[in-house]
Amino acid sequence: MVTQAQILQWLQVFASEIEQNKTYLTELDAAIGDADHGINMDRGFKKAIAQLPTVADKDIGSILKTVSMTLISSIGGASGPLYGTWFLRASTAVALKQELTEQDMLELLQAGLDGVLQRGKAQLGDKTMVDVLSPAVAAFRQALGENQGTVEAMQQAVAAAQKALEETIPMQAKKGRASYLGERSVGHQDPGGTSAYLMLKSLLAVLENY
Amino acid sequence: MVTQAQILQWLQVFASEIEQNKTYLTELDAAIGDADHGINMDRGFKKAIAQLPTVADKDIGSILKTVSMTLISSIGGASGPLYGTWFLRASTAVALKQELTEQDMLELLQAGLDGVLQRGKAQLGDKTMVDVLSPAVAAFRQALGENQGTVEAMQQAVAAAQKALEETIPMQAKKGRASYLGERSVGHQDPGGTSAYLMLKSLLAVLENY
Amino acid sequence: MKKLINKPEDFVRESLEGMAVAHSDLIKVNFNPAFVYRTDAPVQGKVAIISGGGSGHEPMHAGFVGRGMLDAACPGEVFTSPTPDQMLEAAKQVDGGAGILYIVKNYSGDVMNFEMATELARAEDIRVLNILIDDDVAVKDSLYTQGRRGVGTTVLAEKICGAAAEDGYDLLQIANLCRRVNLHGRSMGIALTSCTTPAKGTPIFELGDRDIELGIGIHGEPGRKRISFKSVNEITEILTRSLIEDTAYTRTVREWDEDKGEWADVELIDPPFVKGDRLLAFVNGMGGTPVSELYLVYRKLAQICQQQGLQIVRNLIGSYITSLEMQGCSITLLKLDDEMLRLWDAPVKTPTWRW
Amino acid sequence: MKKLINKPEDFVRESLEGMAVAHSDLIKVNFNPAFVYRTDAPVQGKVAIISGGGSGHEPMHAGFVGRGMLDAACPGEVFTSPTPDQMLEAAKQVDGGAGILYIVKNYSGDVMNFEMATELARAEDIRVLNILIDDDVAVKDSLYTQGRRGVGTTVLAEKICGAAAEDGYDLLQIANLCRRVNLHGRSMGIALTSCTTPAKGTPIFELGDRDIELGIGIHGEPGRKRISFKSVNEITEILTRSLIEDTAYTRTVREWDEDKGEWADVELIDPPFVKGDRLLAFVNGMGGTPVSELYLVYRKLAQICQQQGLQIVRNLIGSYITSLEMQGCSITLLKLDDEMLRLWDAPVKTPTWRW
Ligand SMILES: Nc1ncnc2c1ncn2[C@@H]1O[C@H](COP(=O)(O)OP(=O)(O)O)[C@@H](O)[C@H]1O
Ligand SMILES: Nc1ncnc2c1ncn2[C@@H]1O[C@H](COP(=O)(O)OP(=O)(O)O)[C@@H](O)[C@H]1O
Ligand SMILES: [Mg+2]
Ligand SMILES: [Mg+2]
Ligand SMILES: [Mg+2]
Ligand SMILES: [Mg+2]
Repeated sequence: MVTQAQILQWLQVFASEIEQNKTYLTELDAAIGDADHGINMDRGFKKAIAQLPTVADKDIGSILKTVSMTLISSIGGASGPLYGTWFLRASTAVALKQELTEQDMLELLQAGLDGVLQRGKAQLGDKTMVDVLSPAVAAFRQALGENQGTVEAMQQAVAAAQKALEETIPMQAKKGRASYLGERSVGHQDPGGTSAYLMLKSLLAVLENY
Repeated sequence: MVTQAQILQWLQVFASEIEQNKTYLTELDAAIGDADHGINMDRGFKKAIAQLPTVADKDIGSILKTVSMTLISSIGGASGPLYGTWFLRASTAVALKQELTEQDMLELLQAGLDGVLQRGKAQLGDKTMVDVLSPAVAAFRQALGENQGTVEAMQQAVAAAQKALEETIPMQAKKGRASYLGERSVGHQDPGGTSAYLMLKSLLAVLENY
Repeated sequence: MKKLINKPEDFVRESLEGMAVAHSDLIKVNFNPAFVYRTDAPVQGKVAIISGGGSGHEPMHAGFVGRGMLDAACPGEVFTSPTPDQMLEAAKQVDGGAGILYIVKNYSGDVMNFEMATELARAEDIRVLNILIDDDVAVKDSLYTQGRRGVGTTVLAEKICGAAAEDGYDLLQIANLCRRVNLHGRSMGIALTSCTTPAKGTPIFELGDRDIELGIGIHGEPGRKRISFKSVNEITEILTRSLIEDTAYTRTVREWDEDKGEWADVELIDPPFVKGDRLLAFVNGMGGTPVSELYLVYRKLAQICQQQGLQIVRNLIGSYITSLEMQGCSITLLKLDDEMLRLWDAPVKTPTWRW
Repeated sequence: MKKLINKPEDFVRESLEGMAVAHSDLIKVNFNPAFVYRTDAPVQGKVAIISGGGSGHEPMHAGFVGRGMLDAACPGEVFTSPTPDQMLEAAKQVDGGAGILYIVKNYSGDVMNFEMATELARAEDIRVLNILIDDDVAVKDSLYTQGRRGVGTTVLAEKICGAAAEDGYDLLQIANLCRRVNLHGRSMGIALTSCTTPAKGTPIFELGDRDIELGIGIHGEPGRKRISFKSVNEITEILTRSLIEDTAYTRTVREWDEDKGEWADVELIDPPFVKGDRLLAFVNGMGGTPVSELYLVYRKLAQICQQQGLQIVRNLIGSYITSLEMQGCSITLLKLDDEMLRLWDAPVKTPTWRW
């Protein structure tokens, strides 16, 4: 079971991961985009964290919804609607819950991914966060099918995400700003994929340690 | 006697001195002005030289007048009116002459200086071309008083000009763009003084060699 | 980084505060969420035109708010598209009952945020349509990219549609007009230097002393390719030929379908220019380029157009859609018809333009 | 050096050629000697206003030629004052029989060339007066310098005097008005970066990464002093205080005395600003500064003026008197009276302004 406290903890850890990797994410975006991904994410998640006290005793769905609304109104750019939608759909998937089963977790992750796909229309191989989120959800699902628990499944998901993130390097971007670079986008790791990996990694860290 | 041919020769030599020192004069002006003195002078004297064939068989006054008109309409800046006026007054001083006596030469140099003084209102010590032209004329006059010939008098004039030019270095500018620098103008050689020195030096070279 | 700013994170807000006090006769600025709107909004019975995008492109868009042009502009962070709440609140503020057109530049961020805003507005029964500007021929295809970016034509579309709204056009007419302007406008730009966003503090890309970036985007996104520095005549030739020789461009965009109440995919095709076309020629500076240099671009552009039998009947020369202090320029050619020409000439009164 | 130019020596001419084709409805350009003039010149019975100066300050002056402003502008080489033949020929072209005012910025080159032009025009029985603009408070004294330079007030004087000429003022009235505008206008600027003239090809001065030049001239002449980089609020404070706290400034200038038919030395005194003054506040960009940053300057300037009891009743924000691609800004404050205010608001139609 994933507790409400763990979810709150995860958001804190993710936000501080973003803060620590702000320059790194921005440099990744400088190479194939417009050098703002870390700045955007950090602005958004700082605001989101500031909202957490107002929902500290709410259910997980409400917490994620609040995060979603804050991200939507403070990140901007491509990642704002995408992360905003990820959290919005995730919140709907676990509405009113105080703790999450393995199955709830799968639905949360799947709903978030579906939201990103619908909003951004990217396909696998387009060199976006989808390339990281999608294999992660698949790995999580498979692990559950093999009767593993949430922590193990999340370990599989993060391992898959990490591998997938590296695989964005040789890809040629077909969505987002990086797509304008054509072949010149090859050889660089996708910034949005990187922040998505950090999101999953933070979640795992919390599940393992709290 | 200074011949009409020597005057023509002098203008050629001066123009090529300017061309060779274009960057030097501009760098001097960059330090305490707006980095265009060499460029201005080169543009003007190139044009003046191009006009010489049209006056090749004219008297010295007409030649200098043509140079003056060309300079006035092609140098611009501070040096345009000043060199233009120098040549205009010089031309009037030797109107209709085909060759120049020592006395004519003195009058030419004095008239040029007077023109510059009247147009520019600079005083000795203001760190301008006046600081070079004025001692040169004085030295020329004194040499004539000591019964020296044109070449010798011109040697004195150039020596005085060279010394005076170096003495512009410690001066604080009080006229022209360099005056805005206040104390910061100290320690730099005056660009207009430098071109004036080249003018006298070219004249001497022609008198000595042709 | 040397900029006339205080703290990087206050830059956009303080710039808007400056605009607000400077132009209080023309515009008002709302903060939290940030948008700039006409002092006389809402104008009852008039369609409202709203645009927006990342900051750093000034005077676009906030400088275009006023009579005869935009009703509101939504500025994002520097080079970062604004958020749906800005667009929604702006819509509520300026809605005069005749509906709202969102003019959206085709960048994934802008598109997604404006789509969310459209959905939110529709959910609150505000009538909103959205038209995409995607005129940057530096982006060749739409299959393997996000599609062409919205650049110079945006400025022209905002003027023309703003005049139409003032003239009493209804929402569908204006949406159609805006789509038409976009289909007939083509742009491409080059950068001589990079630019530095306040938040990053260092140049967003590196460009060698002898290199220029051909087909630069307005956010400093790298362009079509990097080429060695050339004379303005050669640069203008490259840009102009890219515009003139561009063939029909086909892509699918999402527009809101009012009848079905949902998004619909619409296929659009840009017709290429042909001899005899009457053009509006727009030579735009990237922010750090002196206007004197833009006239050299225009000079060559005019020569080429004349040789090609294209007739420039209007022009616009200046820095209107910029990338902070970037040096460089872009050229936009818009084929005008009588209606667009009339609307272009119509009166305008904004912080940037008054005629 | 990366610039949008062909050959450095063709830069000024080609830029003028671009202007000529771009604005053929408003201006014509004469070459050899170079000057820009109104298409409808000479306007019979109207005083003609002519200005000029080195190129590289665009849009000043050529961009200000047209109805309600200048009749002609004489562009010199970059940062080099134009020559008397340009000014004389321009005078002949635009003389409508009511006389001509030369508006001259106080630089030794400009002053001497315009003085020669005045003498030449007078010799040909063309009635010419000359008024100097010397508003740059960065230059403290006039005893040990060339006197204050002419900067931002020039732009305002050309607008106000142009409107007066259109209104039917006679030559003496306009000369007096121009002198009054100059006496009530004060300016000062800073540079964040140097600039590169096409002919020199390298930056005309060096400025460290953390330095700014305080009191910069528009030709990149070094300023009052070099200080370490500061926030825009601090910079604006320094500039504004320099303007507001400037005491009466006395100097002697040469003006043409029509009665005596010769030059006369005239003593002039700038009265300092006092509480309650109504001001036109002009925040000018040096050419490479984004307009978004200028609004931060204006924001702080407006705060200070309010604290000081100075009332800003008009403003102008943009890059109008520039130094090529230099980054930086200047502030000009002009005390307005009712007459100047009315003339400032009067219609204008030039390549730069239309209202
Ligand atoms: N259509 C899309 N679908 C999914 N992800 C996308 C899409 N467009 C962009 N992204 C992601 O967004 C990231 C860039 O985000 P960011 O830099 O914050 O926004 P912007 O591109 O507007 O500056 C990319 O690295 C990519 O992973
Ligand atoms: N009033 C003056 N009288 C005499 N010489 C002057 C005066 N003003 C400037 N100069 C000379 O002109 C030189 C600068 O010429 P130049 O750089 O061509 O013109 P500008 O200063 O207009 O750029 C100075 O070095 C100085 O010798
Ligand atoms: Mg980005
Ligand atoms: Mg000089
Ligand atoms: Mg961005
Ligand atoms: Mg000069």
